[in-house]
Amino acid sequence: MKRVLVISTFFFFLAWIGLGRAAESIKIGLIYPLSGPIAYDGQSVVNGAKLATEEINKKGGLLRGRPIELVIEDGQGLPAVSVTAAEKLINRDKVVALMGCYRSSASLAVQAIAEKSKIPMMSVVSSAPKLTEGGFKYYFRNTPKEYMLVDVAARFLVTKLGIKKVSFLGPNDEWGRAGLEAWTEMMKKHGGQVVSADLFMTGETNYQPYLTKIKSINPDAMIVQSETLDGSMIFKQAKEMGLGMIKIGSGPMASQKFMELAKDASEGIYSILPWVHTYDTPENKAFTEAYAKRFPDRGIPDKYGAAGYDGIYVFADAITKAGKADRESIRKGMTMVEWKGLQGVIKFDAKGQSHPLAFITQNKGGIPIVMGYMETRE
Amino acid sequence: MEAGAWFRPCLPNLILIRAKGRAVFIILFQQIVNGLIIGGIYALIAAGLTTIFGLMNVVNFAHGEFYMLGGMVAFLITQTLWSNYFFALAASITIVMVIGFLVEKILIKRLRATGVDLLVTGALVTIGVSIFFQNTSLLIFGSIPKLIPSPFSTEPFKIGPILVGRMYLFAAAVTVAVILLAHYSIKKTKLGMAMRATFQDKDVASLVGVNIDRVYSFTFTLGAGLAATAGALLGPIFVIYPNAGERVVLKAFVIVIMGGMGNFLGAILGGFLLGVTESLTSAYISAEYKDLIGFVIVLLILVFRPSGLFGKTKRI
Amino acid sequence: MKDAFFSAEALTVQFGGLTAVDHLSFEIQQGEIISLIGPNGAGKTTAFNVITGFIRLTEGAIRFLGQDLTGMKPFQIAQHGIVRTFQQTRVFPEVAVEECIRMGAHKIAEKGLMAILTNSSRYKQKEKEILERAEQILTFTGLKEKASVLAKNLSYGEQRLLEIAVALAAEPKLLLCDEPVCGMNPEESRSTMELIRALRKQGITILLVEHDMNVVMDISDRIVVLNYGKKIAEGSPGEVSENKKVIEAYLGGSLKCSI
Amino acid sequence: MKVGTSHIWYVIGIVVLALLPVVIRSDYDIHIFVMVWIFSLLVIGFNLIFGYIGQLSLGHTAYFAIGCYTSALATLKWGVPFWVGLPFATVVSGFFGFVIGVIALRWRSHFFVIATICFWGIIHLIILNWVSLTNGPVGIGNIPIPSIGGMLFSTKVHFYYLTLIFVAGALWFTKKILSSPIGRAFNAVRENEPLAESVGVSAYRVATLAFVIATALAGMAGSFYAHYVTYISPEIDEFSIMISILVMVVLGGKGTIFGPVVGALIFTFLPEYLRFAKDLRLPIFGLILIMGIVFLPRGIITLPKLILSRWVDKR
Repeated sequence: MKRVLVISTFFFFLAWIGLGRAAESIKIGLIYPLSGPIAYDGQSVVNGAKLATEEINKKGGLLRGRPIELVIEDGQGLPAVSVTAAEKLINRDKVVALMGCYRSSASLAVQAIAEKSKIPMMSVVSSAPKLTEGGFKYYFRNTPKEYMLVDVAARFLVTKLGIKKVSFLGPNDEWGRAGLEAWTEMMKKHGGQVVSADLFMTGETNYQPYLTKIKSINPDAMIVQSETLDGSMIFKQAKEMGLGMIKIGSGPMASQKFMELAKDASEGIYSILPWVHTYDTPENKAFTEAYAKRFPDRGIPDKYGAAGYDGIYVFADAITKAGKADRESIRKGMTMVEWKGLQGVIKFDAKGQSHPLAFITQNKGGIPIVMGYMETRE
Repeated sequence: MEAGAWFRPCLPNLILIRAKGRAVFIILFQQIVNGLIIGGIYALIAAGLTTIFGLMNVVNFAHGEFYMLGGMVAFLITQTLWSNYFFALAASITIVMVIGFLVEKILIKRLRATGVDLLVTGALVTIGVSIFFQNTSLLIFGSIPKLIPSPFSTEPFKIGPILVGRMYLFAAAVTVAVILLAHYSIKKTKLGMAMRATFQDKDVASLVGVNIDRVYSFTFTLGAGLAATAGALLGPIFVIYPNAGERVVLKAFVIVIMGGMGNFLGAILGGFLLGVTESLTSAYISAEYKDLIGFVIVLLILVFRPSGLFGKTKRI
Repeated sequence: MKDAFFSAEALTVQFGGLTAVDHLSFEIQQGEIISLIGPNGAGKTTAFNVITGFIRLTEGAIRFLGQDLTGMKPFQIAQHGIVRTFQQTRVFPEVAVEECIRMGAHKIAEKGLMAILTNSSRYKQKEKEILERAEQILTFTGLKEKASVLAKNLSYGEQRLLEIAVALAAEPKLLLCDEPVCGMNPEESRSTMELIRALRKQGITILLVEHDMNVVMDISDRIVVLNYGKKIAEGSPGEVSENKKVIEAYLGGSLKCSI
Repeated sequence: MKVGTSHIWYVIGIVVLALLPVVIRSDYDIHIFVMVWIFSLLVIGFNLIFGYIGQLSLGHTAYFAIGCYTSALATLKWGVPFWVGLPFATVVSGFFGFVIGVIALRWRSHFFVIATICFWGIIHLIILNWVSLTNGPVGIGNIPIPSIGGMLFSTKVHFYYLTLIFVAGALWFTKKILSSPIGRAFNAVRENEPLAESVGVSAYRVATLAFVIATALAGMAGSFYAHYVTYISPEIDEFSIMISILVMVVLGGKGTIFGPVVGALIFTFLPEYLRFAKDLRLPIFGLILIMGIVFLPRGIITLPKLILSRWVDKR
């Protein structure tokens, strides 16, 4: 019995040394909704980030061999939960950078904590304008503000498709209200007009009252801002109710999951989004294949996957430029980032806002075809 | 802080009505039909709850999860065993009824034995069950929303200018049939009488030889089955995901109170009433305040007709 | 006739079509023991519930010590000094006997938030008073050794005694006892009657509802007889026992009370 | 005198808790403790209604939200300091509690439960949709941090002591009330309402008083939360927070003074320390809740007595 004891302590000792010698990993904290109605899209962002991390670590990591380690927490997209998750990542896991929160309200809450704890934080999904107008030094965002995207879309609708009157349907949360404000302002700017607007509760199932109203108004086009889940139901019910007008959706309407859920109701729908897999550049093609291989149940990546992927590479670029992996140097590195990612060249302005590309696509036979793209401007 | 903030959303809709004349009536009628359809589904979920909450006095927070499991299990069956929707519908209802039976046997029965106040402890245990079911199904089924392949074509069924999805009609038909069946079984059959006796006074009922444990487990299972039916019927219409139940629970409680505790017909009419009111409010007032209507109606009913719109006023 | 201690004037209670109490009027003088008797379902308990405000009067008025208590809520009537016990015994189940009695003394306790928080002398004084009062009632009702027992663990007889003790703690001027000896063996009912006589000596006026005829005849100064909600007779025990209408009413109804 | 011994325990408890931040270094655990104190205020109030009056109010988070928004708006829009925002939020929540309590307390048991849910729904929707007042779903940011004469309560340790003092105050207040005739009236109403009425206790007034105290404490908790997290949004009113309150009171020990605070301590730390279980975290939490209710109906606070009595029986 004694001999066994001696051998096991020996192995234990060996393992302990082994651990110590490997280069100390660079910990990046992720806070995304992994439960609740938007868990599906939250998981896509995390998948993109995992794929990027594995690729970087396979190529030997950063700063002479230090691997990136992702510490992932479920923020549920709720401010209270995301704040507690952030506290854990900052104080217990001692991460050097934060990426997160998906919903703008959660990002707004964690932004204040990150600033107080002097840790660099980047959002790749939250699009509420307020996030980069608060003068936060430690906050960066690699996704366009709502109205930057809508500006491109509105110009396309009015000039290319000659649309004047539009109806808006979106969720009753900060993303939906920011979208409504953006569309109202941008349509006016380009000579169009938003004739009716309805805000539904997220996760709702019955959209018929809103669609009936839109059908009665019969605008030139119908704008629907929603996640994959709500969007599939809205457009399915719109088809069932025979709404013929031009339909414009938000990013998720170009995702493969949306095509599966909405089936023939997804035909002809335009989308406005910061990234789409049919934008043929070598990086995109490589990413799409790698993502589909790594996550077979998910298949073709959507804009959330690309956002997570680009986010990690932006952090990697910042760390390499800064030469060190502590919080303060990464913050300095972020201001020097210039990275040709999936969403075009990523560079942060003084307020931490980047200007990725904006694509307009139309679904034809279940494939989102790129109709045009432009760099987003303030 | 202008006081008008409350009413500004209503103005554009009201102006709209005056302008359009005849077309308005078609739209109004379409909105009412929309309300009736969704009201039918609310009714089925509430009917299940009215047995558990209304008769057994258990505040069943896990009711939404029985609804969700009904949909999920039906989806699983169509994907694996046999893709005929109707078989999946029947199979998933039975499976969820078994789950309901086990929940009652393992938890509710033991609680009842300890004689603790069932109203409150029942609420807590069912909250535990709801958290457990929600997150376990998140683990098993993943967060990917599921869509049960609909046995009918998506072409809407036309009644004059009004459009109604075929799957809706089937769901509405099954809803009415199931509720009438449940109502008949409670009013006419021996087991139904035993149920009503037990919930009037369980001590006296056991005195006259009613096996109240069997009655309790049958009631709970029936309630779970009704909720599962709603879930399985809605699978092809609305997408099913692990948290689908959460949104449904509060609505079901509102309807049970509106219809009168333990009153089946009340649950049906309450469901239709809430469906139509919500559909009209979101069409003509504003979508944001749609849910407010449900809460306000319940408060009014509690004040003026505590036994529910359709219940008999109980003697003090 | 000087203003009566307590007077019920034409009390009427209707449930839908049924008239449970029909223009019942009677008076009670200070220090009397009055019994309210009648066959089952004659409206005795309904009259009780109306006097103590648990059921609303359809018509009529209640006057006590010159004040009109008609339509008042139960707790207001209790604060005026009319305290009752219940037909089905009511106690505070999860509470010790001694604590129950202190709960009964809510009326005389110091309820001012400020006084309690600042531990004012008046508050401490009143609390001491209530403790002493509770001790007295414990010895008076013979529940002394059961002081720390939970009310739910008491025997049926002891619970009836506790009910009277709690009512006593509320400093009643008029005590309404709803079938105090119902379900008791002769020995227990005799001691309860002794207790009620002792209460009268302490100046408490008592209105009884009781079925046990020899108890009623033995203890009551005056008796009011009800039948189908109407008063059919009133007077001393002697007069009432010979009254033809009373005998006739009783031949029809059973004498036993329902536990 | 019995009261003496519990006083000593009370003082020991405060001293231990006062020294705690010196012992535990990690900011994260202190953050959790601050949340524990904020939840304690919520839970002590809720326990008054649920544990002592015996009525289940499922809309308690609405008053927490009212406290948050009142304090945030007062300090931001009127520029008043935190020390005015806190009492103001407490009073406003208490007032809402009074208005709603007067209506909801006309009913008992499950009708009261549903009425409180309805008022919660109405308040939640108003906060979500009255954009001009509450900024709607976007929420309100950079809420000022409390300060005394220039000294900012910026670190977590400051907030730890600030909230600890108020929790101790709330416990003292409820202990005083519950050992007074008012407390006895609460118990009387819970144990047997008709009997309580028959000895002069107005169940309606007593329950309303308990409701007002509970909602005021919830408002106070809301004010602390707003100024601690410096950002609030309609999501603070989620039903999941109501479920946590319910779990803390029941499994902590309803109807006792310290039970709910013990429940708050355990059930704020538990989900955090269950994070290692990653995906299994919430299913396990659900199971713990079920087990707790079935095997410990009287709550964890009664565990020592339970073990002691069982141990005594064995001997």
